[in-house]
Amino acid sequence: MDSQTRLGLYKTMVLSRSFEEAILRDYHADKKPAWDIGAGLIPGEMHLSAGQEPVAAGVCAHLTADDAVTATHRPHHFAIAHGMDLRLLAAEIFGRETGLGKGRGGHMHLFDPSTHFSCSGIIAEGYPPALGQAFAFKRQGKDRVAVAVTGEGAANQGGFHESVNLASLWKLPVVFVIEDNDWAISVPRDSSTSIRSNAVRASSYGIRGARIQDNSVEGVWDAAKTAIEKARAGEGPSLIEVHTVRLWGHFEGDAQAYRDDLGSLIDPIPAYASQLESDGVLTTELAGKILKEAKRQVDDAVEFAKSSPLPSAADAEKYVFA
Amino acid sequence: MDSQTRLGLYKTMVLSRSFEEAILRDYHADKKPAWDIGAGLIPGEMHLSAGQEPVAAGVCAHLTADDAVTATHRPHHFAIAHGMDLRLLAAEIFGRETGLGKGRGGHMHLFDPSTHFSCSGIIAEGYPPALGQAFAFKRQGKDRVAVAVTGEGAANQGGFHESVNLASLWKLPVVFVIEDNDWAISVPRDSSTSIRSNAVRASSYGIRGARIQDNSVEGVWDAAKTAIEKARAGEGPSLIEVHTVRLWGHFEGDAQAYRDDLGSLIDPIPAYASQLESDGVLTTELAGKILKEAKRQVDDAVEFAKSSPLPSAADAEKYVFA
Amino acid sequence: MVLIDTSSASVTTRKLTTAKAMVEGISQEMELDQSVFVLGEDVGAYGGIFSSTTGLLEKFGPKRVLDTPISETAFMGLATGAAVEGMRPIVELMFVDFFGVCMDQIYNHMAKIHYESGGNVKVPLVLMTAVGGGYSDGAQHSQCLWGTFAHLPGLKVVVPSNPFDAKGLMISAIRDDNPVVYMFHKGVMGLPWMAKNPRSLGAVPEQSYEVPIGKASVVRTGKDVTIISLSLSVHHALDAADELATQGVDCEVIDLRSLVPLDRGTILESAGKTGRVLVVDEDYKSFGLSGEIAAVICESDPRLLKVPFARLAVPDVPIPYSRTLEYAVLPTADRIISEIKHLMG
Amino acid sequence: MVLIDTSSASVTTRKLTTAKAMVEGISQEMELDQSVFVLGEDVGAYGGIFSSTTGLLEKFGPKRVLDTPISETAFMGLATGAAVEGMRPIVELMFVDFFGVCMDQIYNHMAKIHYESGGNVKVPLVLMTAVGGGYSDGAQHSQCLWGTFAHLPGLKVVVPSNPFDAKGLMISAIRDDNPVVYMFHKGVMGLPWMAKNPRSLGAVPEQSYEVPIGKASVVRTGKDVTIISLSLSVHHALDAADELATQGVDCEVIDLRSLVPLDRGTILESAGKTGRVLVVDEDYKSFGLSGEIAAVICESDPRLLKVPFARLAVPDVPIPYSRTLEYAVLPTADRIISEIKHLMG
Ligand SMILES: Cc1ncc(C[n+]2csc(CCOP(=O)(O)OP(=O)(O)O)c2C)c(N)n1
Ligand SMILES: Cc1ncc(C[n+]2csc(CCOP(=O)(O)OP(=O)(O)O)c2C)c(N)n1
Ligand SMILES: [Mg+2]
Ligand SMILES: [Mg+2]
Repeated sequence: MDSQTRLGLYKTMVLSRSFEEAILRDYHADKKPAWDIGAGLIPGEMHLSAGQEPVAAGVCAHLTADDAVTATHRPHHFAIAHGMDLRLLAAEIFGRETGLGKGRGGHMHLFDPSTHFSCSGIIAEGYPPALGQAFAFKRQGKDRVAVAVTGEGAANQGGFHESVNLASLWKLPVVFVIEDNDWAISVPRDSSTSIRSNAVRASSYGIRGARIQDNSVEGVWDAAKTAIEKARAGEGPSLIEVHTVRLWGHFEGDAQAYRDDLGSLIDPIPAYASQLESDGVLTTELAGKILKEAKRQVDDAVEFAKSSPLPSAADAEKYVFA
Repeated sequence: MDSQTRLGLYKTMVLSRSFEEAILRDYHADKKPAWDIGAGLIPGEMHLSAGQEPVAAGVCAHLTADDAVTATHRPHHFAIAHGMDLRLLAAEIFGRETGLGKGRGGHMHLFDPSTHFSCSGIIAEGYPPALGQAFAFKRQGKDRVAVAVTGEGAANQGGFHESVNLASLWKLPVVFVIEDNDWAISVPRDSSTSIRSNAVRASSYGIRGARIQDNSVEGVWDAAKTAIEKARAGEGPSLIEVHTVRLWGHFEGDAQAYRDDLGSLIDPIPAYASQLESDGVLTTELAGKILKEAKRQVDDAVEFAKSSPLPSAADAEKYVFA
Repeated sequence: MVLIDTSSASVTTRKLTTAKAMVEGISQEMELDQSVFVLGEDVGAYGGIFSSTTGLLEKFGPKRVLDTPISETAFMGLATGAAVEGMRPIVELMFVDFFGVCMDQIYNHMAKIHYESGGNVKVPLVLMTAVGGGYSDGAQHSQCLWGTFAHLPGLKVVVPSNPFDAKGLMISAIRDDNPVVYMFHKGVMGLPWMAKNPRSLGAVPEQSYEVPIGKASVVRTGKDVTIISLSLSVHHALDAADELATQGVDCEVIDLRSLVPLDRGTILESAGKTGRVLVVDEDYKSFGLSGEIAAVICESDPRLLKVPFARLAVPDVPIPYSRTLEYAVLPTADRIISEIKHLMG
Repeated sequence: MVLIDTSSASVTTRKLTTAKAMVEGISQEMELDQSVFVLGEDVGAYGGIFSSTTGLLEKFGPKRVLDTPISETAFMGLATGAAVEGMRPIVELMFVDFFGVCMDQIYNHMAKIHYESGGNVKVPLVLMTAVGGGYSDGAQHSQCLWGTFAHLPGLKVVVPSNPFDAKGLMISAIRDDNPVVYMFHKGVMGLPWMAKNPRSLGAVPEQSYEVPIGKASVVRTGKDVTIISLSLSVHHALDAADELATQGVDCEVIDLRSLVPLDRGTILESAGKTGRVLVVDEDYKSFGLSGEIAAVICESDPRLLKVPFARLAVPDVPIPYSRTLEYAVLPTADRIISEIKHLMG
């Protein structure tokens, strides 16, 4: 893999992390002293993806804005890696009229026509609409693809099974991605899933399955390259499961009392930085510049969000119907 | 396999077929000249199982009335093989107050507490309740098992996936049976299912899977024996797919214009009879006696049904709540 | 508001069944618009279990008329995703009774995406589905459930009762930029294998035309009592009205045609005129359509009602299999007549 | 009807949150009856996302408190099947908003089996689920949807608003031989991490007791106007009534406590007394609870209403994320006050 690509992956991950760190700060900032989930500039549930950036970066490196991505309740890393305008994203999270969904959607309901991005707060239910996007692309004679993401917990939901079967049957250009972060809220993988690797399940549908261990962004990049090329070439769907890591709890406020392996988690971003450094691709200075640029973008986006108007209460009933 | 067992399988199949032939006659008898699905002594949809008797006979031979069976919209062969009282079954189909469900349920909704039998008109949705029966049996410390049946079309429904995963995870004493009769109404298997055999799917859940070709009742018997013994022994679920045949159309009235292989279908009952005859287990005389006895039972049941009272309109709102 | 003047000389009509009228609407739109396609179970070679797609496969081929696996969640979602990308799917849920296996796709996605996107994403599709009982199909294949769909925001809900409306509402639904749930009662389709029903056959223009969504139709004017109904029950209401006319009772019959939007104006006008209202609804009685109509009237003015509001609906019991029981819970012309007599005092 | 006399000296009460009262009800029944068990997502070590099962795993162990995979269809059906075989499951659907992935098991199976079996099979279970918004959880995690459940026959539906009822209704629900949907609003649970609410903490007897299902509670008597409400909105209604009392308006407040059965008697009695009715409902407005209450009143006698019937409910819009928008659609004490003032003319 060439250095530019590797640096690109690193930059994407840093941007995503920087964004979520900013959200994390503002999310908690004004909920004290009595922590109230509904209070503050950013209210509601907040599922952050810190630790899972390699999945999004590795997959989305092969996509253009014409390709579709449907993500989960934990969508920021994919939104950012797929090129969503940070300002629109931030403004939506802050519930502003300038947000992607004019403040109607919130962080689990991001719909971006310009990058064909969407997500859903209902687990596994992002898969089926991705089939429809892929179907449309195919009918329109384009080589565009749709990427559909779920967690390993979601892979035990019926919609997973139905979607992968149908995509295989109709040879739709879909790449199914499973983020296996070992946990579904408080339930560990071996209490939810009767086998070790969801890649095995690919054989139930006659499609290719791969599992990437170690949260390796380059491993993801490789597997996604093959899968996406095959999808573009009309060879139908593939399934990629990535063993990744949930660094910050299921949602903000989750005390994670059920979990005792927190000490052993490896943050993939510094890990990748060291690897790139020891390969001579990254220097401390360059890393600093990358981080600074990421923070600049994030600050700009957050500033845009905070200075944007809230929606008007009078408009609450707008947009139910087109 | 000993002769008694083989004869037992044969008798079960003949009884089931005789019953359905009687239903078939009465179903069509009074719908002429203008065929009206809602008219006659037996109104409504009628899904008959002719051709699929080997599946029910082979599986249920290993069960007692303490074991549970949940069947599909095509339930008669399983109901009969599992020992449902023919009078109650017939009276339900004729919509009588003496029926299994006092005429409230109908042929797709048979609930028999005395044989722990149930079925559902919603495809694949019979699987989940079977898990609960198996769960109860396990908690009660009994070695009872639950058999859950679907068609090959239904195996692409989400409930299939969820149920098999959960049963495997909790090691529930369930045997999943798939009746692959090549068709789901007008849709052939290769237009619904992305792989050739659902037995492959067992590996997605870490359980044993078997596929029985040729609609062989003895093949089913063998596979079911293993599966049920393992379930009783606490070794969790198995999946058995049987390649069977739908002799009479999806439901009565189905002209089957979509299907051109009707000439090549093999009726498993005469086929098994010849096999038993050439093995010296069955004679023409014995076969005649078996058929006569089956018809006697069926006639008795149908007579019981026809002479039973219809439910009273005044009672229509009874039984919504216990 | 109907965009075709059926009395004009240039309009050619033929008698069609409701099923054929529906299919003609779909077919004409498929000819006009390449982005329209049809998917669902047995919509291809079989032509739809209730003949809602007969002939479309032969005409438009398997790329535009697709049989799906029995995977409602997957193919409902597929329809939504395709609509988001500019196609105009018509997706069939074979029986409305099966909604429970795919309702998340319908009401959490199809119905809400437009709102959640702040209006940036449109989901133009038609979800068509068979409803209703009366032929002993039991508790899982005989329901109407339009109240369930109408309660959840983001879906338009149309319910044609006759061939003319069936075609026009189908065309309107396909052209609508929103998800439209199109519920056709098996008993109004004019199927050769179900109880015959003269009102399921009627004059339908050959041309393409729209019936506007959200406009009820006063199918019979009268001054004594208002019967508000929809779908197959409109036929029963008209039969009852004919019979009552011979007894000196003059019924107005309203065919709602759509639940969402609900034509409150037509309801209020008629209630104001007659002061007596009977809702006839084949869906479950409580927490549904009949209650909504009561609210519409009495949040406007309860004094519109000269006598207590009445409703004839399935009395909160699963649809029984046995014919005696089923017809004890379904609205029938006889029961409408006795309700009206009761209202007339 | 409440089977414990809380004024009696032998009754010991403590102040508990609604969540703790619910758990206590479950726990006491689990001690009494070995066939009761709990299953759902994160009901074990986590103790329920909204603390509906906290401590049960520690007390009863993993054989009776089971974390499930995210497979609602499978585990709802499991509950039904276990109930059929004589167990008494309590199954949690984490948010009611997820009903669409498992509604078939709920309404085609759980709800209908008793009827379809002609009364031969019982399905004694409790389906408990979190409802409601007000904390910016968006369109897929903030709904009430009790109208949806109440519309479909075969399910009882209870909706406690306070700790005392929460425990008593839970015990009644567990002992009931029918499937009971137990909907608890996140805002009444008394959770430390949500907006505080004084009415979410209250005196609860230590002993086991039942609150009968189907009996509404007149939580404040008054003569000018009737507010019919349920769940969190009862708190807002009481706040509004307090404020209105200072302005000379005397409100009666009814907490329905259950939708199925619906306590028509209490509704009619109060409507007859005051002649002014406001329904406050956090579910969607149309085709739901508020309409049903209108029907109950005006099919009894529309002249009970001295002024038009009024309802304050979510105006048929998906629940918006942004706080300004969400509070524009939710019923609040302020909006109740202005509706009442309007009713008082
Ligand atoms: C159908 C459905 N059931 C339950 C939930 C509640 N829920 C939200 S996220 C989550 C865990 C998801 O786990 P996983 O799929 O592994 O994704 P992760 O959170 O680990 O990224 C659950 C149970 C939901 N949103 N949708
Ligand atoms: C969820 C659901 N979708 C669709 C149907 C309509 N339907 C009834 S039977 C059937 C075909 C079932 O095929 P298969 O599972 O192979 O069983 P078979 O009829 O061949 O025995 C369909 C589509 C249904 N009952 N339930
Ligand atoms: Mg996970
Ligand atoms: Mg089949």
